[in-house]
Amino acid sequence: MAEAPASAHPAPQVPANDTPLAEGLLLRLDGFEGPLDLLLDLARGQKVDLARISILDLVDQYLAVIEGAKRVRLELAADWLVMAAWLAWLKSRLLLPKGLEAADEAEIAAEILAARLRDLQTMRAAALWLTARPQRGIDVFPRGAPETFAETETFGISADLGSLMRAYMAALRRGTRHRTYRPARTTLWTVKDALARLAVLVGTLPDWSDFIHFLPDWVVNPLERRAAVASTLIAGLEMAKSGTVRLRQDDAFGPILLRRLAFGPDGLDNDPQDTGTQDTGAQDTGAQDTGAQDTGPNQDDTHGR
Amino acid sequence: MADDDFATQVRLAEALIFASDTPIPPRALTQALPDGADLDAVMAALQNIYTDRGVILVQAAGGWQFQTAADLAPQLKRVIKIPRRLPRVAMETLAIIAYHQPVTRAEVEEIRGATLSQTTLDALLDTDMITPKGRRETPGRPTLWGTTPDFLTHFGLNDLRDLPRREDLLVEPPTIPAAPADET
Amino acid sequence: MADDDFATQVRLAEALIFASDTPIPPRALTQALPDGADLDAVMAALQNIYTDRGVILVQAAGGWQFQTAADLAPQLKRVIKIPRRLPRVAMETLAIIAYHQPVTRAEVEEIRGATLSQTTLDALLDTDMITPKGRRETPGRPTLWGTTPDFLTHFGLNDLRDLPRREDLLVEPPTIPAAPADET
Repeated sequence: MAEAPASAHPAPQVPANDTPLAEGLLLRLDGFEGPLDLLLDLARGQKVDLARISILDLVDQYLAVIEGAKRVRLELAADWLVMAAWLAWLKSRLLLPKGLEAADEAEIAAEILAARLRDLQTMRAAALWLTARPQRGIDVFPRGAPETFAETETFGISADLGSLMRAYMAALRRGTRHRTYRPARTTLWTVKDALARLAVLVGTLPDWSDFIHFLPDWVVNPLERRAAVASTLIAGLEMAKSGTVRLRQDDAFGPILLRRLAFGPDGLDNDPQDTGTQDTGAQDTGAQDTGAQDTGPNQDDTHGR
Repeated sequence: MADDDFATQVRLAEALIFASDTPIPPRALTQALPDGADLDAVMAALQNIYTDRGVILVQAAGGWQFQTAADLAPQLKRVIKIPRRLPRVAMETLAIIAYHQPVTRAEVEEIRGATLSQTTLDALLDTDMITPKGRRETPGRPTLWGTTPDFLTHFGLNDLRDLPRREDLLVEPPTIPAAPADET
Repeated sequence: MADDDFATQVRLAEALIFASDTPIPPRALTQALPDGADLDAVMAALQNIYTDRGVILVQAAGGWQFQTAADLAPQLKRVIKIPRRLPRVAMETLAIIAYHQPVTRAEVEEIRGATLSQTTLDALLDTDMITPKGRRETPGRPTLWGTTPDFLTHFGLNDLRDLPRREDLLVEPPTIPAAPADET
């Protein structure tokens, strides 16, 4: 055991200087499971204690990696770019003098990001803890030939929800294999769908509403949701162009608000109560029962993501 | 040192016989033990440990295995009740009926991509978890099947709506023959 | 006489637990033992017998079971065919479900910052370590997931409370130890 001179800190595996790190990373973005994964990796290289990482340095490192990657490969996935855009916004706000409302907002967003990284790191550690334990059937073994004291009293059925689910999935998979290929029905919300929905809904809203509220409420998976956001936004722009609605966004990445134009392009007073829309069977949902107005613009930080 | 080695050999033999799903032949034990180990001595020591225990070490079918002491079996028999496991086919059929009800036998077969035997259907009927739910008004008037309240009770569900959502099970749900109600 | 009775009780418990490949809940043991038997004393005596043996007595998922001693793993693996370990992604997902249960798939994805693949979901369901636990009463009523008793048994935990506290997980030095070498 040679006495290590001086340095009390374990030498970090990743160089503290960010440039070589970034260059090392940019060619293997595929090795990461997504932006958060890369951020965590960068953060781990930055400081021993995740509680004290510098979000600003982290942002710079991430942007450097993405910038570098863009030079090499053009097909960088949207996730990476969205995160880059959000981080760039965060950085611009973090650089503002403290005390400004926007700067405070950014501080909060930075704290949330740091907390997410800590959570992910904690779960990684939990996974390692589990992995290190002796696992049954892998490291330790139960009785290989269990004895049943045979007299099988048929006492009910042994089946739980988990096995029912496995059976269902097995059945579906087998069934699919036997069937001829049919392309999966696309469930993405199209601009046309969004136009139709907006046209109906817009008449029911008395005032500015966050356009998020116009998304179809059945979308759950992230891809479908992204598609719905995009098509609803395009539909909103389309309708704004034709003068049916107005759009407003008070600040960058803030909520996008939408309302019906009180006076239509033809100069008539289109009172929200009586118009609905021209081409759909306009249910006359009174403005009072939509409940959407009280959830209008809010400071929810998810809008920026 | 030598004692340590011997003790370890006994422990290893014990663990191997315990974990094996078939009797372990002496040949396999010799292979598992270090070269030069005295198998007879190891097994004698192990057998000695299991004298007068609730479990005994016996040689059967050309190998070693553990067995419950014969004198205890009667007392244990009373205790154990073994719930019957549904065969895989029956489980799959039950799951399909649960998700697609009311559903005909032909539709179940199409979803599974395999024929459904009368035996399986009878076995399911025996469990009281499925029941006929009328007939579909199409040529042949096939019987429709659905689940019973017993099904819900068994799986601890309050309501059919408490079954896990299909989209939570499958990232990309395969195209399924449409739910019978909307078509045909 | 009394000693004889006690010895028989220990043998009974031993036989019952030894016979099974899953943990035996205390309730089943109490049923098997004569009325008035002191279960704690019986189990203490039994555990004492199985100290330093190739097979040891452990508590898992709230019950008792025998399993091979962990230090024999390398030798046993040479002889016993073992399944592959869960890949890292599946282990992380499992950890998240264990710590955050009941949890929706969307929440798991949010924590990991990545979507959950069908392969991972299937792999976890196949292990029997996770199961649906009802639905969350929010729009869309997403399925909630939680761990099963098999999860506890698999990792030799008696209770979910045996998982390390979150704040204790991060105090380790930042250099992550390599996953235990997998000899196969």
